[in-house]
Amino acid sequence: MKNFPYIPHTEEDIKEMMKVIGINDIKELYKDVPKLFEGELNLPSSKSEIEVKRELQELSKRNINLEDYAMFRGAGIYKHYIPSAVYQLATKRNFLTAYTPYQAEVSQGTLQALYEFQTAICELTGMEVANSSMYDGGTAVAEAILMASRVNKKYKALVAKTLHPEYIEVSKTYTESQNIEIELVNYDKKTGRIDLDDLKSKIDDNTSSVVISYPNFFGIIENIKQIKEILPEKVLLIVNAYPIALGLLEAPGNLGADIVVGEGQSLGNYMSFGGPTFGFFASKKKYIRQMPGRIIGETVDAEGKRGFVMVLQTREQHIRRARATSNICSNHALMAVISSVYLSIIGREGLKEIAYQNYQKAHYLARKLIESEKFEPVFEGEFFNEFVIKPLFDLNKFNDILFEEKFIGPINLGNFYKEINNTALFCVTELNTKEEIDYLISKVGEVDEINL
Amino acid sequence: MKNFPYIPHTEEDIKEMMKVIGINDIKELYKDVPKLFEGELNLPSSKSEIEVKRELQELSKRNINLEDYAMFRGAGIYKHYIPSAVYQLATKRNFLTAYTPYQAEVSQGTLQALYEFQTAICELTGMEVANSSMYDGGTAVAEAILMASRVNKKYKALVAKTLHPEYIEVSKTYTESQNIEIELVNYDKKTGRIDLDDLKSKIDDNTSSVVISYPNFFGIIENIKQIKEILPEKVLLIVNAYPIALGLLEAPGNLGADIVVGEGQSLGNYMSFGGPTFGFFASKKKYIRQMPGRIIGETVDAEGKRGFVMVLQTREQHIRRARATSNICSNHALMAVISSVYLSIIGREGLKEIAYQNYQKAHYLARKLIESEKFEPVFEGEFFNEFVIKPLFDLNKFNDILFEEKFIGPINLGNFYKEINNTALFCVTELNTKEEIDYLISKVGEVDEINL
Amino acid sequence: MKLIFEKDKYGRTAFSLPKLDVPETKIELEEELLRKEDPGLPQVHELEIVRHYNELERKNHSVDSGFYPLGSCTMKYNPMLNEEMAGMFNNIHPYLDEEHIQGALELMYNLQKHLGEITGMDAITLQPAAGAHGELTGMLIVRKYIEDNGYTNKTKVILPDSAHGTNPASAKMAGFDVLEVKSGPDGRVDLEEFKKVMDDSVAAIMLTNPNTLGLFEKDILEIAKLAHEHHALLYYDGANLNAIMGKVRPGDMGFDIVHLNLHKTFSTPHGMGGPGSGPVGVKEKLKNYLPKPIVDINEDGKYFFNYDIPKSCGRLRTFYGNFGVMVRAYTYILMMGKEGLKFASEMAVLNANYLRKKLEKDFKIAFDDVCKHEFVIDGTFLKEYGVKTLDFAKRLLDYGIHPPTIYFPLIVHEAMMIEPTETESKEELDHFVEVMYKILEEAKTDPEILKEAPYNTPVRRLNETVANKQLKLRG
Amino acid sequence: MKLIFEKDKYGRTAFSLPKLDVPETKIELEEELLRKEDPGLPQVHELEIVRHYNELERKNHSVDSGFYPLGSCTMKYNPMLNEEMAGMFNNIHPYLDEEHIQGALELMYNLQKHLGEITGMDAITLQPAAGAHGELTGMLIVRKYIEDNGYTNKTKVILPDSAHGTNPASAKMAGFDVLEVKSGPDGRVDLEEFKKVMDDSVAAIMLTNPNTLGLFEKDILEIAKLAHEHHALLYYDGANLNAIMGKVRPGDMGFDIVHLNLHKTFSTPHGMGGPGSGPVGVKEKLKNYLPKPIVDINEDGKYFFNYDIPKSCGRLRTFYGNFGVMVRAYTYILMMGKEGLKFASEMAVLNANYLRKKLEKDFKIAFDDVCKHEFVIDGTFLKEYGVKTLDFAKRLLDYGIHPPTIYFPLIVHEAMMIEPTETESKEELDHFVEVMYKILEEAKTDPEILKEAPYNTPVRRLNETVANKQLKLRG
Repeated sequence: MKNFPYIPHTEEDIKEMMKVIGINDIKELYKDVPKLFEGELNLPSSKSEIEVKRELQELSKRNINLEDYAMFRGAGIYKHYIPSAVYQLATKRNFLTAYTPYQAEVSQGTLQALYEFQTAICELTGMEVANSSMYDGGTAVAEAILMASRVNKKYKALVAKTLHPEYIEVSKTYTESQNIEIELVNYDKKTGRIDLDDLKSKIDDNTSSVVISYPNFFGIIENIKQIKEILPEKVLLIVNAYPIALGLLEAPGNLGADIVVGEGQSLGNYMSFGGPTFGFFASKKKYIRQMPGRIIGETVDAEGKRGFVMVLQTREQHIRRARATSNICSNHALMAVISSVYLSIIGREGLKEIAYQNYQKAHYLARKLIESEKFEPVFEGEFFNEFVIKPLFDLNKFNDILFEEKFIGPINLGNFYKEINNTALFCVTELNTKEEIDYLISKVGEVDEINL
Repeated sequence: MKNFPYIPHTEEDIKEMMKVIGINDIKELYKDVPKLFEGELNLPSSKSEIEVKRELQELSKRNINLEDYAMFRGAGIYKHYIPSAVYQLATKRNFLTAYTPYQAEVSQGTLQALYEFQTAICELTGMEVANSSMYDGGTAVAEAILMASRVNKKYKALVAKTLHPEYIEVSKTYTESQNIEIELVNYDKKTGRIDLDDLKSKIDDNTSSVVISYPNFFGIIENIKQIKEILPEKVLLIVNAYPIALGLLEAPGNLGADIVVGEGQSLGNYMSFGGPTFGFFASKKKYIRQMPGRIIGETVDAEGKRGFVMVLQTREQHIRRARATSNICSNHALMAVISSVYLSIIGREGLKEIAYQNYQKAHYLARKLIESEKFEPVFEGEFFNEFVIKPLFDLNKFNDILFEEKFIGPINLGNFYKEINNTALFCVTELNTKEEIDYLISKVGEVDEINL
Repeated sequence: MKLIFEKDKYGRTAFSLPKLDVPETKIELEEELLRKEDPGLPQVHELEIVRHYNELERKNHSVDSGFYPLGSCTMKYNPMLNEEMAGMFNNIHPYLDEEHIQGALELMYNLQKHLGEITGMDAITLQPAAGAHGELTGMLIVRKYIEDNGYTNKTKVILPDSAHGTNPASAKMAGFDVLEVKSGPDGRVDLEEFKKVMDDSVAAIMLTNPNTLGLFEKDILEIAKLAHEHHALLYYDGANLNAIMGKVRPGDMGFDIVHLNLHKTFSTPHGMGGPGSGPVGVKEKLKNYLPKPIVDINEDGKYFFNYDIPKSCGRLRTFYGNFGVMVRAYTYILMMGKEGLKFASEMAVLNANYLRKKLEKDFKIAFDDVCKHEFVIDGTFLKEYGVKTLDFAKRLLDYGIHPPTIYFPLIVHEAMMIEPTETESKEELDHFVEVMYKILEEAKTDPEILKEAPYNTPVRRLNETVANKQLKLRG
Repeated sequence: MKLIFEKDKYGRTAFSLPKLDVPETKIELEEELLRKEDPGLPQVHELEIVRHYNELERKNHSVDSGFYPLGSCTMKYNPMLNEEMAGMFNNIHPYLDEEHIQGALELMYNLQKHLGEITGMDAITLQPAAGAHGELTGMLIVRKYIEDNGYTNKTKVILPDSAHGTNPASAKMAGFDVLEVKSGPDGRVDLEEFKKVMDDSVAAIMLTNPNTLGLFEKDILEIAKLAHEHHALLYYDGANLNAIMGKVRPGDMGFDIVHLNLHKTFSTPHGMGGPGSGPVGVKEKLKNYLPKPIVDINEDGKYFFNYDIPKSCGRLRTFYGNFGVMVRAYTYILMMGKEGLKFASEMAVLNANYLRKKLEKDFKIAFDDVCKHEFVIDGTFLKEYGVKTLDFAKRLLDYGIHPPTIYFPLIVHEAMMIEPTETESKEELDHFVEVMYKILEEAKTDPEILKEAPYNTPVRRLNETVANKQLKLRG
């Protein structure tokens, strides 16, 4: 009999166990199963660790390793610095191999860590309550739209066209079958912010929520306060925030947001090809019973000692079934804890400093690109660490040149907005050195010679 | 005040603490220290994690990464497969950041792990007792020589010239100041084994021990039994064993060895540029009180429950001071535990299979090299996974060619033995694939054309 | 234990950043958009954080720390190799040019193929982030199928009353009315009941097979036939796939759509509640409704994201799914191979039946019959000793064993749903049996022990009522 | 808890290996040299091993789990970054061509230079594997120096009675006679006593400064002068260097040889008892006696191993030292920088004096004076309550605190040697003080509590007598 490292059964074991069950052959355990599949699965045969490792190493080598590249691309997933302690702490095996804390008494590690996560998210967003994570930023936005409709029983969401295009797609997918309408709101061609007139004109009695990004997909910082001011009372303002920016920008909660969601990857998570990351989800406390997902609360044990449990489970599927606030069950707890460790490490001063450096470095690059006279500004609105800028040459070809120098250039906005082609969305973080930025600019300087 | 991530003191803390002590300035704590050094250390200034990481990455890139190389070099440090679980388990932080188990009640993790290590070493070597590790193979041999002299009060060690040349150097360094003489014993030019006649002729009344390697530095398997048979009763036979080989070769303890030591790196430890690795040290039980290093024993707690403690501490320096068996204090416990995890994972079948594959693959290469007629055999003695072979061309140049192909060729024995120049010591392990071996042979086939 | 926020002290830090190396510019922004008050993140030194999480970690039960027979969750061992392999793929940005990430794409492509083979499905999307997310995806595919085929009257989804709670919730999210059919006296779908409700208004039937009682739906072929006669689709909840790999495939049983849980069947760690991964497989006829993009290969052997799915149900999340989880699952599949996966299922079923047999003497097994990967104890008999399943479960904690899933499935009162998985040894199972009988004995002789349990845990029994009343949700 | 060997079961495995891919040959070897009986290694599956070490790990106190004021061991925080950086240097074989390992060599070269600067020494060897190994290296250098200079009558090494036990043991191993001088009433070397024994037969004086009582040897310059007048060498045991970095350097005080403990002062983890690393620094005049090889740089900027040390004391171990430990220490030095190292020493001394002051009210401090990084409690006063320092220490375990070093130094009866290190916060120190007073109160009111302690540990007090009597040394 072949032995598998992950399966303990010896021939002896199997014999003894079959005897207890009263069978002579494992097949008897499947006698009620129709004989529909008699052959072997068309899969490779079992391999050894060495072979599997070699195979995965081979695959891994067919990807570039971004550790070695200067990165000027963001658009939803960001290369930020991850302190060394983050993964070493958050992925300890007794976190990693535990599941949902159904048995709170032996899950206080998980529960307290997630409770601390909720606390950090409230602090960042300026909201009163937060859940313990969603799958990602996109589904967090979609669920926020659904939640708003549950709150105010209205069924139209006005979504800024400058929400991440994939978030718009996800929102449409989530809402279509629930008869919630998604209407897009234009951006102001001059500032790049939401077009307030367009927004005003689209608000009607059925409007449930307005969704904006902070900063938006162009990197431009929306004025949440101004937007809030034009919304009727019942309309909920949903803000999709880039959490790193919240070290510099006023908390959405202090500017009138009702629900604040976002993609949490930038908070200490690997880029991981876009997943797993996590979504965060916060709101005013009065909406808590309409909030999707798991929520941790403080309590006491039989001896009065502090402890934590999952609360408001009556909103969830295993009790409420079809009437649950959402079907989300497994969430992205591990990623939430990763970000919680990250936020504890960087602390309040760290977040401020990171945000400040992101801002300054991005503005330095933008300034230099304009000065090069090879780029033209596109929007006047203030940006955080991403900005839109139009090259006077072929962007894709320029990116190919950069790639040879181990630089990942900006995305081409034309991939997302048909009306804006050959336009760059640059991203700069605390990891981009001045040296890198200056080198990039020197490459811009060579553009004429290489004739793009 | 600049804050350091590893130092918690705030300005406030420092003030309060100085107040308790009754000082106004930290300098007062150094008032009894002569003012000999007033300036600043000539060192770089404090850096951030990002900067340090970049600097180390830079250094790391200036080393080749052996993951990417086919390895045919051993000579004391071996590239064996390390199962994925080994380091993940053995370097858990509560192992890593604990020290010597002085307080046994809160060190049962360490103590049981080391007790299991001792058990595994006894099983491998066929000896009755083992300590919980030495620094490396070289110091283990040196300490074994000293121990033998403590046992039989004789002061000459006959050391096979085929002991690893660096071990011989270490042994000389350790023994010289203690007036123990090291005399080298020749190898048989035909077999590569120890020259029994030379050995016999060198044994005298003052001979304390005979030291051989199993297999020896040429990879050749010594006949321990034959050697033991010619030794006078009081002379201790010290065997330096390559533990992987013990999956195939009879345990030295069953062939007459009195002390068995060796380098443990091959048991699941990284090559790590040669350190840290660890030495293992086993002997007959009757010599236990002369054994250097820490030894763990089983006991019971106040309630009769099994537990483990350090034993025979009266041999050690903190009690016995100048009369201790050795000055070794900190050992290489972590590496011992790494190897203990390794041995648990591979288990008895795994060790056998690894040893068998090492043997077979090495013999396949040797055969093919001879068949190529570009190499000549050197010794007739049977080898394990290393062998000596003489190329009919310039070995160093050939190694340069191999290097270009991402192969690390054999060491040149001439670096260690003046009488043997331009001779290769090849090493093959379970990690060398047939494909690699065949490719190497094909390169040998091209030797004529490239004219070395 | 203090919260990390309660360890905050002004002036401490665990962080360092290089000095800003570019010339600074004044921040041009409306005053109201500049942060006034810093977010109240903790200011602590690195050692404090290290100790904090060290202490927290020690308070968790996990697969690594002990037996975890949580029914329907497949808490099998999460191999160390998975983690090491995943570590090689962390640094990939989702918007890199495809030519720079051929390895990642090939891995996804292979995984799609392997999962298709294991389930007997023709096409796979790896996009869904979790099982429930896969269910929603599946239901939205149903929706597109209906629309595309003009089945305007199809508004209902049928599922058994033993179904996972996420099934009705997901069907509802996709806009369907949910109809629960009662299970029959043998714990399976009652075919007669089913026939009564099966009509042309049914869009889909959601089943898990073996079902949550661990029983194989013996009438599956008949159900499939009926469904397809009415142009309804048969949906397979893959939560219980661990029982049947290499033995029978959902696709062969007549299922049209399948979701999988990589974090259950394919050994990826559960991460305290996620990330999971819930790929969805469909039959050829539904291929065009899959979410965008899927990974494809062109004639030059280059892998690419195929967005050309004109009837697609849309996009369920950003990017391409939980890639990190996929790497782990792929590693596992390579390690196990076809023989290993089949053997895993067989041993999972052997373990469950062994436990069932060992326990059936004094524990009432609901629908006691040859089970697959799990079975359910009906705990109502405990009432005679004045204790509940909850008390029994809490007492298990004192013995270092994670309790089974309790109070589910809903059709069994005081249920305890036990899924040992194949990675547990006979010795571990015997120990569990021993503890079960010991606790039963305690229930009989001194039930107060159970009611006050647990005792040996980091905290004693926690008060959920207080928690839900005070709703203290942040520190 | 069972040994892993006691979980052995025939047929289990946690291992897999590719099939042998070369044609097999018959093994040609004398029959007696072929293994007859397999080594009795455990046969277990991977999960069993994972749980085994998970359980073992939870039974360890560590720096990560709590306060660890083990005097003379400098149990400071071991930064996470150290581990990550070391991970980049695991895969280096010691016999690669130097041109292929320039990064590793440069790191060693830089570390040699930095350690030289910190200690005020002119040349450094990184070869020794631990502190005691460094001591032996130092003593062998002394030996070579003597021989080379024809000081044939120099046979003795002087050290204070407060010295670490390894000092006499190392001197002895190097063939010297050891002469202990009594400490004076102030806990320092008694200069008059010293003068009495100081003559031309003395080869070296081994000191640690601050000494093991945490006190600075105020007469150090005088001692150095006397030593050098007699052509004796002054040896510095670096165990206590953490008190004085950037404040005063051994080299400036007149020391000729220094060993360092990278695992103490430079934050590398102690690994349950090792690996450490014990570099040795010497003054110019002793450079030629260093072990071989050291790392050097040639005029082309290439780093190389310099074996050209004709008067070398030899080789102390294989290869080049504990390189993995060096990477960690180097990382730490870069992180801390010159300001940070100095600040670390200052805060280590601040912490020690703060504790000393807080405890001196009711605990008798041996030689109560401004201390450096540590101080010693004289526990004889506990006798009046019928308890010993050992009992007191065991009771500390119940509060989650690792006891100080006990019964050392030997010159203080019932000693408790407390070294908090700079990485502990004021809050942690205050908590320790509180616990110390609580236990003292227990000693006064109910000494039996201490005598039976500990209670809350994985095992109760362990019987050392039984252990040494039965000498059961393997499973």
